Amino acid sequence: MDILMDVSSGLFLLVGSFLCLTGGLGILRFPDFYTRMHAVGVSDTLATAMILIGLILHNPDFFVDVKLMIILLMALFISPTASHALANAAMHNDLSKQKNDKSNSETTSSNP
Amino acid sequence: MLTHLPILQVIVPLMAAPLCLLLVRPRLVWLFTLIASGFTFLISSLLLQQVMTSGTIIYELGGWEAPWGIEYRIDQLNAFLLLIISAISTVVLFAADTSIRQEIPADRHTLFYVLYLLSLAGMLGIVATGDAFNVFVFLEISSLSAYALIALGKDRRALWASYQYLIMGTIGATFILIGIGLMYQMTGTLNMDDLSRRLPEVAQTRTVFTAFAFVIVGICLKLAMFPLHLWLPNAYAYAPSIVTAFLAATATKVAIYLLIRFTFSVFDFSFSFTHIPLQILFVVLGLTGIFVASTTAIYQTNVKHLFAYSSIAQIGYMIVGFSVSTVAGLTATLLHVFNHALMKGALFLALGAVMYRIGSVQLTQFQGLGRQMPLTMAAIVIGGLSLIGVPLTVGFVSKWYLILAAIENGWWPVAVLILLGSLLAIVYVWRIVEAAYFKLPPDGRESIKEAPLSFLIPIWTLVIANIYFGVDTRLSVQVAQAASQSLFGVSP
Amino acid sequence: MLLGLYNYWVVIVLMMVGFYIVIAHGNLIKKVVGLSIFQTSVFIFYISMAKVDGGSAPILAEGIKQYSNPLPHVLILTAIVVGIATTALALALAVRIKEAYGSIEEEEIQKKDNQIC
Amino acid sequence: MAFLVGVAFAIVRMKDLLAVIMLLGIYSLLSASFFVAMDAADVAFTEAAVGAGISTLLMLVTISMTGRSEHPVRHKPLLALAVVIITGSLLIYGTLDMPYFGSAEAPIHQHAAPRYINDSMQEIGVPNIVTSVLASYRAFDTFGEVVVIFTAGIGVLALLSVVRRREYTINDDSFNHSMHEQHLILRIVTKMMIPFILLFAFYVQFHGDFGPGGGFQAGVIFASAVFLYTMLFGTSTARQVINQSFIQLLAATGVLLYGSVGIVSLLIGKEFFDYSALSADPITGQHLGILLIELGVGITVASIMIIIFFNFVGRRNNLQHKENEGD
Amino acid sequence: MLIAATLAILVVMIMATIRAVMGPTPYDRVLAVNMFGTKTVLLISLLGFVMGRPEFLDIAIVYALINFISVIGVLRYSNHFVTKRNEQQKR
Repeated sequence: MDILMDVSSGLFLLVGSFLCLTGGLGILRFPDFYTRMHAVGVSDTLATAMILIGLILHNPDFFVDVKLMIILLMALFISPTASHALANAAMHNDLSKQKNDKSNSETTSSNP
Repeated sequence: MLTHLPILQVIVPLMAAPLCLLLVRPRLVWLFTLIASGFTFLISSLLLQQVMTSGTIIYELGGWEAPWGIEYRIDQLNAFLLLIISAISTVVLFAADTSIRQEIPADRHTLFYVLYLLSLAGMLGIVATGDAFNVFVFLEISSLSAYALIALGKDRRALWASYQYLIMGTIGATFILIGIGLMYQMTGTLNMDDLSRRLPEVAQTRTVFTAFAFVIVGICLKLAMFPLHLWLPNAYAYAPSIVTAFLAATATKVAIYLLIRFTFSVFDFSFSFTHIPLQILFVVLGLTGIFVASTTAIYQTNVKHLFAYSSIAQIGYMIVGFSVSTVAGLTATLLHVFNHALMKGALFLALGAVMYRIGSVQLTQFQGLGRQMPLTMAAIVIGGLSLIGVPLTVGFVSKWYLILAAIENGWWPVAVLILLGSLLAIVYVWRIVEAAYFKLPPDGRESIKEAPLSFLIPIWTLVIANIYFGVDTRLSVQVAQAASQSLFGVSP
Repeated sequence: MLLGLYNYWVVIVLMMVGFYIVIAHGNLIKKVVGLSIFQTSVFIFYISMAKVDGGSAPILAEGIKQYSNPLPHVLILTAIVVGIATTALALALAVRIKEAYGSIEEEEIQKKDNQIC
Repeated sequence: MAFLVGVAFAIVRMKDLLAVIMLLGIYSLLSASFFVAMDAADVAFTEAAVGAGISTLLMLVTISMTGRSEHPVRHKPLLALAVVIITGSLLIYGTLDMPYFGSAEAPIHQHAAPRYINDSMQEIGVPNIVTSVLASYRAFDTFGEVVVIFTAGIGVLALLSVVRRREYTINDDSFNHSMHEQHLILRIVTKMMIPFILLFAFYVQFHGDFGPGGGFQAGVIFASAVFLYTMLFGTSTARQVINQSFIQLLAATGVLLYGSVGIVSLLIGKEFFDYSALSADPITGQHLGILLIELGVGITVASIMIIIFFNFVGRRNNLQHKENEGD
Repeated sequence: MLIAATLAILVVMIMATIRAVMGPTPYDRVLAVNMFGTKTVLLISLLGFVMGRPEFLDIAIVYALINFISVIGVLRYSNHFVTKRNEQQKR
């Protein structure tokens, strides 16, 4: 049983780390904002969940598990919400999908 | 209750501040503030008496003994400073109600008093405590409230001045924090007394040297010592008059106190002055400060600016006395701390009165005031004479001691330079006198009444104290001497 | 030698970066940012001197022999609060300055002041 | 660690203040992670809540009022560079004689600290040593800390408070309404989160004796729940829930609560902040004292943070309405 | 395993920082900061386990909260003034 727990926990952690790295690569390499957000929003949430589940399996103490569950729940709530808000804001302010070059960013960030 | 005096000293204003917020009417708040401040004054005089008769008082907060808990350690030096601060604060507060009603919008009055009390409590806390980190905490209380008080000034330049002060002050405080951290790292204690016992063991290390340098630079920033003085003139000039009077008379004194405390008590005296060419450095900086600041003061058109620069020059005198580093020199410095508080308090309060009547303190506006506000202007003249160091005023006493100390040490040139510096003071004081007494009032100004009584009483209290302590020097000299002797006694 | 002090040196570099921002930059907000970097680095400095090799967080628990030093932690808790207090006040001042001068650049403010004088 | 340096240098170079503030947030999070690695759980807690949360938020509000771009520095800041290099090399010179990082023989671990570690359980009875040092051995420092934050709150109030007029409030509402429609999902999620955050704040408040946490952290968390509410539901709605003058009163009460614990022990005849006076059994007294002062800290910090935030936001709304009228 | 995961997260954090520094638009930066925050939460939880004191998860909870709040804050305040500019353009 113990071995099973350890192995599965390790597996979860491994998958989580891998997903994390994918997300990181995504945020670094993708060409424009929306694709980047896609990379982060999808892989990140899953990776967080994976790693936290891995930790839960790793740990026998009940109280700690409860806290980890809380974090997990919060991550599941917050991460998509934040992504949604971000995308919404970006859309709302006409951040165009194609043009993402320097000049565009300059105009968006200039003062009112 | 008498054994609890050291803590009550700080706690009374500290607790009074939030209580002020609960009172509604500004007038009531003012009265309450005045009572609280008067109470601290009472406590500090009792404390001074106690210390003079029975020696250092140690008070352990929370009942934990020193290196673990925080202790208050009141010796002659602290008690003397506590007395100065609380006395000036009380006197200045008398005029506060009248003055701020004109200078500060009505909805800020309560907040003003809260900040004032906090600032007072902060300064008292710095002076009373015997714990290095506690110094930092209270330093921040007093400075934060001082920034806010200065920013309450009417002119928009007050904001900018306050911002500059904030940046400089925070850098200074952070430097002190670094210094304390380094000391703590080498000794493992934060208590000043404990530090002074444990530092000699590690005095030769480079870390302690660095710690010392950082603490000193940090304090000098707060002190507005000559090359680091840039924030001071604007801060003083644009703050509300009451704030200027209070801060000018007390804030730099607290910094001087810290300087003395760190160089003489915490670090060994011999360490401070032999390892580092501090003496020469300070003499040179002090003298340059006197000359540069006095010369700049001569060219100012705003009288508040003028006196602010003169404050920097006076700090120069204190630094010189301090760097002579004999009992006599230190006595002179302490005397000057006391006397300077008296004269600057009187002068800035008088300026507050002028501000109240005319709404400006430009030098051109002073024309003809000698006849229109005779009592106020007379106070300014006496204060000015005291700045110069004319006999029968307090300024004379401290300069006399200072010169004596310099000569005793064989520093003739320094003594001569001090005298020369006083000549410069004559020039700038004369400019005011000339404007006030020998020029006609500018056209189109209606006749101006004498300042109200709520101003005149505190101003003249301070002026009379100026003269009294100039004639009867027993009290101040005795205390200052006892304090400096005890400092050298602790660290021979 | 190198390893023993490396940590402190990095902290010092950080401090100096913060300090540099404070004194070299003219923008008021940037100065505040610099100030908080400066302060945060001092905190890191304190905390790193509290660390003991093989020590654990100073919360008593069974089976732990060596704890890190709690005192610097306490000091830094206080210092963090002081830091946020300063930051808040500085920002409030910056807002007021912007309203009064229409700018938060040091040079422009000084220029406007000189015009009046 | 080198990572931190990278971020710091990036901050020096950046001109866009928004980006600078984001990086500051990252910097703060990083240093907090570092604190965890250095065993300073309580400090990490506070740094995260304050550095990454509150101060970032305040700076954001500020730049939304003052504008975002920084002018390039025209003159070469050689003097500044020189000062920095001198100070830095002095410090490095100073480190040469320091005890090495992590060495248990360093004086700080030898002199005062062992008593805290070994005896605090008997003397105070609280497992979290940081809490016992903070709230009992060095209670006066903490009192000072509370007063500092109180001072800052009053200072901000003195600088920024505005007299609100009626018509502004109405404008504000209509403006908020349009905001709400955009953020339906956010609002619902937030509504679910807020009770949880408040609950968590209470947990942190009373769990400070046993784990990392305490009054300060709890106050900040509580305040951040209010911030969240304010940001999504508009200032005026939040003000309806929380009255400004009531909050001021609360802040003062917090400080007074803390102080009066000390005064009570003083009246009983012990030293200021000697909690053992509060009860017949010293340990119980210590517990009670710590509980009370942590409560005082929590109340003050939460209310002052709310005051500061409200005043910033209120000032901002005021400014915008003025601009709108000017258009 | 724990350590491997920690290292992976550190690497991702570096990536996120690079994006935050480069990020042409403000939204990129917000995204990066958000990601950074979630990674910090994970890092703290992992560090707690690595050091054998898993009680300190409270800190991670706070981080998650703070992260959320600051993202909302950024959006609320940066978003708003861009919107206003657009409105002005329309007029």
